[in-house]
Amino acid sequence: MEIFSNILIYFVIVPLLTLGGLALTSNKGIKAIRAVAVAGASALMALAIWLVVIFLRERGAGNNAEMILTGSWMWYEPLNVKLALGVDGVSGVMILLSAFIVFAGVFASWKMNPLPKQFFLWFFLLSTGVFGFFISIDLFTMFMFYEVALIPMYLLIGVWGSGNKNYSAMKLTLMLMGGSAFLMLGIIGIYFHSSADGQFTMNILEIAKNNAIPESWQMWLFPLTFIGFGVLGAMFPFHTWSPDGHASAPTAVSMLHAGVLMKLGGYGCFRIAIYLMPAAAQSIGWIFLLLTGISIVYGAFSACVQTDLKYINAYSSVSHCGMVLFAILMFNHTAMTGAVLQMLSHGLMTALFFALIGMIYGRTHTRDIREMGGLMHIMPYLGVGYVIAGLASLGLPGLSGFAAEMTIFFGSFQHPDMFHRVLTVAATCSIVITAVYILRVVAKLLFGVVQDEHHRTLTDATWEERLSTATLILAVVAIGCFPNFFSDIIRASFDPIVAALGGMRYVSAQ
Amino acid sequence: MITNTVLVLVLPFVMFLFLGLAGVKMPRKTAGVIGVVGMLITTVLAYWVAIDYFMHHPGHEQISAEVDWLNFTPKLVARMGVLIDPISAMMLVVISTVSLMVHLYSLGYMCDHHGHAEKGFQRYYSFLALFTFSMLGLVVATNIFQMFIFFEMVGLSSYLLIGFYYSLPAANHANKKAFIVTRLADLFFLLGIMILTFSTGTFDFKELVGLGDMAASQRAAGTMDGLTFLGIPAVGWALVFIFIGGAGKSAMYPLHIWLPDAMEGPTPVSALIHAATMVVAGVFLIARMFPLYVLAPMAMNVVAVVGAFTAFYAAAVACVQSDIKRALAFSTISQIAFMMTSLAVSADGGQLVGGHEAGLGYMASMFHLFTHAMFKALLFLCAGAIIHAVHSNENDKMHGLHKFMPITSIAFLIGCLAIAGIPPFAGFFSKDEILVACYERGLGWGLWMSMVAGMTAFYMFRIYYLIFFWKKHEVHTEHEPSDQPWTMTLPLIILASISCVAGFLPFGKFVTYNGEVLETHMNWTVAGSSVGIALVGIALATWLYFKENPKPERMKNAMSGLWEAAYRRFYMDELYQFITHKIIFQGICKPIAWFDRIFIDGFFNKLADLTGNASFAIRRVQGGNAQSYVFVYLLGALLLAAVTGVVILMI
Amino acid sequence: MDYSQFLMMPQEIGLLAVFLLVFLYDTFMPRTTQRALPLVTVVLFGVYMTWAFLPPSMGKCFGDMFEANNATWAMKNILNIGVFIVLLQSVKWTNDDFVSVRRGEFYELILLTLLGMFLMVSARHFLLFVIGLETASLPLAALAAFEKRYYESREAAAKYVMTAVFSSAILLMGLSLVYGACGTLYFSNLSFGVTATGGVNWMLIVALAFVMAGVGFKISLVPFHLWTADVYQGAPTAVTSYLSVISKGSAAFAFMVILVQVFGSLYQEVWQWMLYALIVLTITVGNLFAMRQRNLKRFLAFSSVSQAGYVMLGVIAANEVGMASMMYYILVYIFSNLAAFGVVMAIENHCGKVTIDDYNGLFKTNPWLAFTMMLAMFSLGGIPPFAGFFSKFFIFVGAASTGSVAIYVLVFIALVNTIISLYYYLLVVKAMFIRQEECAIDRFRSHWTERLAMVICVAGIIFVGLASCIYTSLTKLVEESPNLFLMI
Amino acid sequence: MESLGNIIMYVIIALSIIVFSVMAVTTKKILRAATYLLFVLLATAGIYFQLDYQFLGTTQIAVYAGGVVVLFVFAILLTHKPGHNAEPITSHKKAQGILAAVACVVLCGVALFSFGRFCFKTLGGGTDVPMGKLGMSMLSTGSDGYLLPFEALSVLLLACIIAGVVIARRR
Amino acid sequence: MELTLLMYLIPSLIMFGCGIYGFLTRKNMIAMLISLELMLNAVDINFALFNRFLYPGKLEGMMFSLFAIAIAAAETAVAIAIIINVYRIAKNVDINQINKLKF
Repeated sequence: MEIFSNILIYFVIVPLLTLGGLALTSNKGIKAIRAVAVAGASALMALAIWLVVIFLRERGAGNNAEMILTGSWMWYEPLNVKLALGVDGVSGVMILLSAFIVFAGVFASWKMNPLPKQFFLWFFLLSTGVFGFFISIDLFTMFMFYEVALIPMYLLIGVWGSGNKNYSAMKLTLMLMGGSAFLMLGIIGIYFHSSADGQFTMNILEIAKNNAIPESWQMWLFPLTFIGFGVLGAMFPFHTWSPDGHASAPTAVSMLHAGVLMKLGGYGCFRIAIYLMPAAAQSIGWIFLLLTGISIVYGAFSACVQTDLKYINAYSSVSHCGMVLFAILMFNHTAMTGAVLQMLSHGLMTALFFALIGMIYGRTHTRDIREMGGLMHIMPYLGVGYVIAGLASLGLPGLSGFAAEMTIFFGSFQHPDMFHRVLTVAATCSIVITAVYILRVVAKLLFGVVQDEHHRTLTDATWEERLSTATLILAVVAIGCFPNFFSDIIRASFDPIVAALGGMRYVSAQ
Repeated sequence: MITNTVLVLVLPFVMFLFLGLAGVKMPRKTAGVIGVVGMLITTVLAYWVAIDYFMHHPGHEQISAEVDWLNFTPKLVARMGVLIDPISAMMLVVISTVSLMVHLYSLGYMCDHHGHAEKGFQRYYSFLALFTFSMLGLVVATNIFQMFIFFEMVGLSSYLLIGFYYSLPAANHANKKAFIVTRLADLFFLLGIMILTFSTGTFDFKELVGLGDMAASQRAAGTMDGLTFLGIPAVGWALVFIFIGGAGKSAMYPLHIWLPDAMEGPTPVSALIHAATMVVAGVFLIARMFPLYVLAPMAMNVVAVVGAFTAFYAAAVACVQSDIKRALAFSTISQIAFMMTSLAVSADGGQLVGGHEAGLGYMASMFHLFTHAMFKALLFLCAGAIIHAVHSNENDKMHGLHKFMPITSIAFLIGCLAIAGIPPFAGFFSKDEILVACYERGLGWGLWMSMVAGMTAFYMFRIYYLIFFWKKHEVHTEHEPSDQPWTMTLPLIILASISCVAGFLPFGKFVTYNGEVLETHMNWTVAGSSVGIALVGIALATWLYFKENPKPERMKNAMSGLWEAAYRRFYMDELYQFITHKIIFQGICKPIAWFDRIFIDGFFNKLADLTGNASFAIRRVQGGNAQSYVFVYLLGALLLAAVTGVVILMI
Repeated sequence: MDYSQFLMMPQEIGLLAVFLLVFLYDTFMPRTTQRALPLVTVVLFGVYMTWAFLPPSMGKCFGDMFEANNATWAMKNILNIGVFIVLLQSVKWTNDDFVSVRRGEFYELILLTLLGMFLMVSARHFLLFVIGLETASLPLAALAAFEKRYYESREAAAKYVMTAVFSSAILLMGLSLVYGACGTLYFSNLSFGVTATGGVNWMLIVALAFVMAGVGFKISLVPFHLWTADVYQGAPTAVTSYLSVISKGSAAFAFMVILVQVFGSLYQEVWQWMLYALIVLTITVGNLFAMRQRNLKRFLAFSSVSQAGYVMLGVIAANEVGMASMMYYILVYIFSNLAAFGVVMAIENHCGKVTIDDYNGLFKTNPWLAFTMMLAMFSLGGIPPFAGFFSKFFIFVGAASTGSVAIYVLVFIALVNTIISLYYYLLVVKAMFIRQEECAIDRFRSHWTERLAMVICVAGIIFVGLASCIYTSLTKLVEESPNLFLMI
Repeated sequence: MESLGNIIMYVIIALSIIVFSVMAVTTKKILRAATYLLFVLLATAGIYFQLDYQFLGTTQIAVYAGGVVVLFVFAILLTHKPGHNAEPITSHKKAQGILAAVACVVLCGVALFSFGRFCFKTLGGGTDVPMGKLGMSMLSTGSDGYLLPFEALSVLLLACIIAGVVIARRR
Repeated sequence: MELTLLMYLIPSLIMFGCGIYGFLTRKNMIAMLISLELMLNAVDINFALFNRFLYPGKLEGMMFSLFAIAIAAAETAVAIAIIINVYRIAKNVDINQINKLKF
């Protein structure tokens, strides 16, 4: 089968095989379950790294195609729906990110109880959706995988979550599905205008090449798709699923959700909304720019007064993801590259946050910062991890957040329009507010005096928790220290999009 | 030489990683010793670099090497590199010296009375190494972006070190405050860079300020011609913002509030970070950008006014502080303001002032930076020794320590004399040149700064007397205070000696704005008057504080309002408290969070409720009666026909 | 007299043969062998179903009264599959002591009503259509009353029959107006006849509304749906599942044929707007009612009301894509809904519990049932990778293929409604998986026929979507069918 | 010009249809309603005869009047004690009924009367439908042949018989 | 005077209206069925009328009436059987009493 010679398909096959493997394990055999899960996650990680290597080699060999490793297999002939695969730099790094987080997530849910098997089943179904989304370049399959990734959230939160989980799970699912309702309409609209000669297609590259969507339609389709993805990207005012959802979700799910799933939103926004509807993006993009700008500041301010660790992080995610969408709407290489860097950074950093919060919560059984304090004494490993995550979040050099935010700010400020620059300045202010809420938590949670004497007996991280967090910390530091490696991979991928928006190719100085 | 410089950077970083990761596994003292040795090697390398540079590279050429770190646009590339030019070489020396002293000193200081190292000793040395790395990285930055990066890094290390005793609420509070205030300043720094690079399209100092090539800065400023925002030229915005960034780190009014609180950190840390090195980062930044500032008179004036005011303000506050470290902190603020002012007064209206001595202020500022680092570090280390001996920061717990701690006392006195500007100590030379530069700009500037110099002498000697004399020391603790172990006294002696002789360095030969040798001439009028003012200040202090007497109390009562205001730092902290808590927290954050829950979240919940209510409301249609079903059926069919018919046929 | 024309309708004849065999077996075999009747029926029907997949015969017979083409062939096969599953599911129930006396009649009636539906599907003359419709609905009243132990069953039957006869009276009135206006009842002539009336007029609008009401009754479009919930709840579950998928599916197909072939020529704009209103009402009202239901059968009734609205999206498109999507939707709907009913039936047969609250914690005691139910709910809710997602997507694409902005708005309304529908489908999932209470249903092993039926349904839910050949071949079949969209 | 007998006949038929229809749905006694229904059905048969559809009229009398009404009477006797009167209808329901009926009649009326001038068509010459033709078309398979509906109807009736059996059985 | 289609349609329509009125108002289900017969009968008349007056060439309308009569009979039979079925357990045939299943 020719399809199996494409490495990309394995990103779907491997999780599915893992699903199969998990299905074969018995409910009681926790060791077997873990083994299968770790094997699956490691295989994905290896694949992702291999993919990046292949990508670099191809690019190094002068392959300047928009997407590499492309392949297309007819699926639904009547609608010309294909299983079309391909990656560019952006999807490549997103796949890498997902692999990292899945890997860390498996270890973070090592002691998952009850029903570990079912948990991992859903978990890997979610991963299937995520990977499938990133490897697809066909609207239909993309959308399909997108929804595949959404629905396991309901059960993952509902069954394994905590707190007001029923409400949160339902709210999250319904709001995200609401977003995908917009999206589906947008996709159908795009499909029926994908070509001037009636040969409709779902392939993104072909649609972009045909560039046949009339501007009057773009004006409708752009908001539809942008909001559709924006809901998942926690864009103001569609973000309210995020705090409740994250607060109730179990550790690994929060990780995967904030770490990867929310990135689907940002990714979709530029890959579909902006790339395919450039004219509308330019004429009405400012509305969304305003909304995302509000997201950034609003999320940060809201995070300042929360007392639940997960709520703080959820609002912080609103702010950071707002920055992703904000940068995407700036339509130049730098800002968009920054957006992807920010996705990477936020993904890893938030996953780290949620992992640590989960671990702390697992020990103290509270997430209320008012009931905790001085944990640095008691669990130094987790404490240090938390501080690193916090510093990454507030954009400290050497950690991923800084590189991402700087790229965004400098890129956005290059915009020739004063309105955009003023908004950029406003968005930049968030770095201070971020510092405020991060330090507030760190000071309250880790430093200071121990609030609850029972906490003194708690233990520090176990090996699997260390492994899980160390993976993420390593990644955060790697991006923070060598951002150019990543931004070089990413940047060229924006050539077609920027060109569609009427911009120039990025020609490196060298 | 570049290799050496890189080594100077790498070594502390390695120490940081090594001590941070592996330190937990080794005995505490071992970690300390490793740290000191590492720092010693760094210092030697740094001196080597500096000497090599000053000796073998006359004409002040720059030596730099860099790698791309992050490409923003094809032109705008953030690079990492090292740049050796006069001021960075000078800073290398300052930082490594003070850092070495502090490393050594801490071996003794960070121990309890039995000589056992405190918990977290490894962490402490690891953080010190991180700070040293960041500070060194800052000064050798080849571009403004790298500088910004290290600005953040020093902020971080400062944060970590202030909060070293993290379980103390005060330390916990102070480090947060320090970080957030400097972060706020950094925001402006960042905005400044953004504005600056928007048109110039480069981060490099070489292209922005030329590093000796004045034409480069004119070119850079030229690209921004015609760009204005709210009527103010972009270059002005950029430079004012960058100054705010520097002001945050250098604790200029009104961003100074974090520095006194930062004294919650271990005293050696205060000596290193909050007296000698990090706080002058702002000055260093302005000095780096000096050629551009010259071209933007508006920004320069802002710097000058803020500097002059801060100098006075901090001196005034320092006069009444009872906490020794706080007093020293305000003194630091005041002295840094001197440097700022000195930089700022050396140009007016886009031109350098001072004729053949143009750029004197710049040189003086750097000179003062150098000398101040030495004597202020000395003073802080002395303070540390005292605090270590009496376990308190408060004056009234000390008094009359001269007998018990003679070495410390003398070292402290040297420090005081140096800062007061009494010849032949280091401070005299640098401060004198600053005053000269001020007088060259204008008489008002000169008089104002001279007055502050007098106040400096007064408050330093006030502290000195209150600590070491005033009245006999009452022993509160089980053991008498005494001079400390050699690890602590040795640095004092070294720094004291430097403070004595540093003034004779021919600074003008090495460090000037354009790289050319600046021959300075002693301006005897100014020198004489400044020494005179200093002496007046000392005399006043002696009169009031040498022996226990009721005069200070009476004065305090006579001007209780003023005294109280000064003691409370003119209510700046309260103002900040009000702004952050009442306005930002209560006035913005809370309402936004409330709005989010009630309106945004409420909207979606309401939507769900509405659907539920609708569902409940229409349930009567399904009332169970088949006849009503039929009725609805028929009505539906009839309406379908009627409405369609009316719409299509009638309209 | 050309009786060879009967050869044009092999599926109907085959079905009649199965009916006769079952009837004979029921009537003449000794009591002792009666227990095997359900299985015999299932096997016979299975054989027939397989046989019916033989390549279709094409053409019209009986003076254009009856038409067999690819599309009707496919539609009938889809119905056959559904009926086969229903038959399998009901084996256990009909062997129940109380019901077993009358089980022969049960199967006979199911087969006869199916024959009626076939006639509806293939009818190209209103008389044949009406007879088919009545054959497909009157005996169902008897089936609804089948469970004599319960009063609800009788009430359901009474309500069904009273509303059904009224609806047929309205339908006939509408047909009389059509006849009055056009002078013929042959579909092929009607399309000329309608054009000959010269423009849109009251006569045909009223007729159209009445015909829509009459057929909408069978599909349970709002506001003609009010019988649905009561009957579904009261009728025996086997009958409910039959009503909800087979009866609805056949009527939907026939509806499309009528609208397109009879009224398509001149009235497309008119009936599309009427249908527009009906779809909006159907989907919304169905959803709103379904939200509050606690009884699963009633819940599924309202869900099927709302699903009917989605099916109509294929009709409103009035083109090949729409029809193929609609047939595909019905196929998927058969699998999904029958999976749900299979679970409901298995549990009801075991312990008689049918409310959602009874299902709390079902996953713990009966994981496979819970799993099947969950798949069914996800598929009904349109969650990928299950078939329901594909069918929803294609039906939306089908509707949007008309290109009209109004239809895009309609699709949007439908999409918004999917959120509400997802809410209540998830309620069931929540009960089974998330609720931690002690389960009211103990662990049990359902009858093998029920399990087989569920396996078929689950396989359908999973593979009908992923295997693109089904939709592709449906599209081909529809495109190759002559006369389907013969409009003037 | 229509013959007078025909007109008189029409008037009688029309009046009895209207009067008995109204009475059938308003009388309180259910058995009377069945009787009025019988009259209506007979009157309808009269119309058929007037239209020269003798076979239809005969069937109407045989099946409807003869079969269905008897069925009704049986059912009534089975479910009612003699002399039992229906309870009065609530005015709310009455209003509902009148509204629906009037709306329906008006709508159908509008539909019919607005449709060209066909309402004023008069009967053409007598076209007696010979039984032979009727029988042939009933069993013809060609165009206008009704063999298939005929067979289908037989299936329907069979189904109804089975349905009746199902319902009638005690268990 | 000519007997026009209209003159025949009027009684038929009134019959239909009466049927609807009866169906919607009568409590007794058998009475409802009687009303239903009126409606069906009206339809039959319509078919016959249209056929005779407008399209006398063919017999479609009449045939339809013929079949409709049979269908109506079948409907009535099944309906009455079910009504009696309900009567057996509820002991009345009042449509208003049959409303256990609702909402």
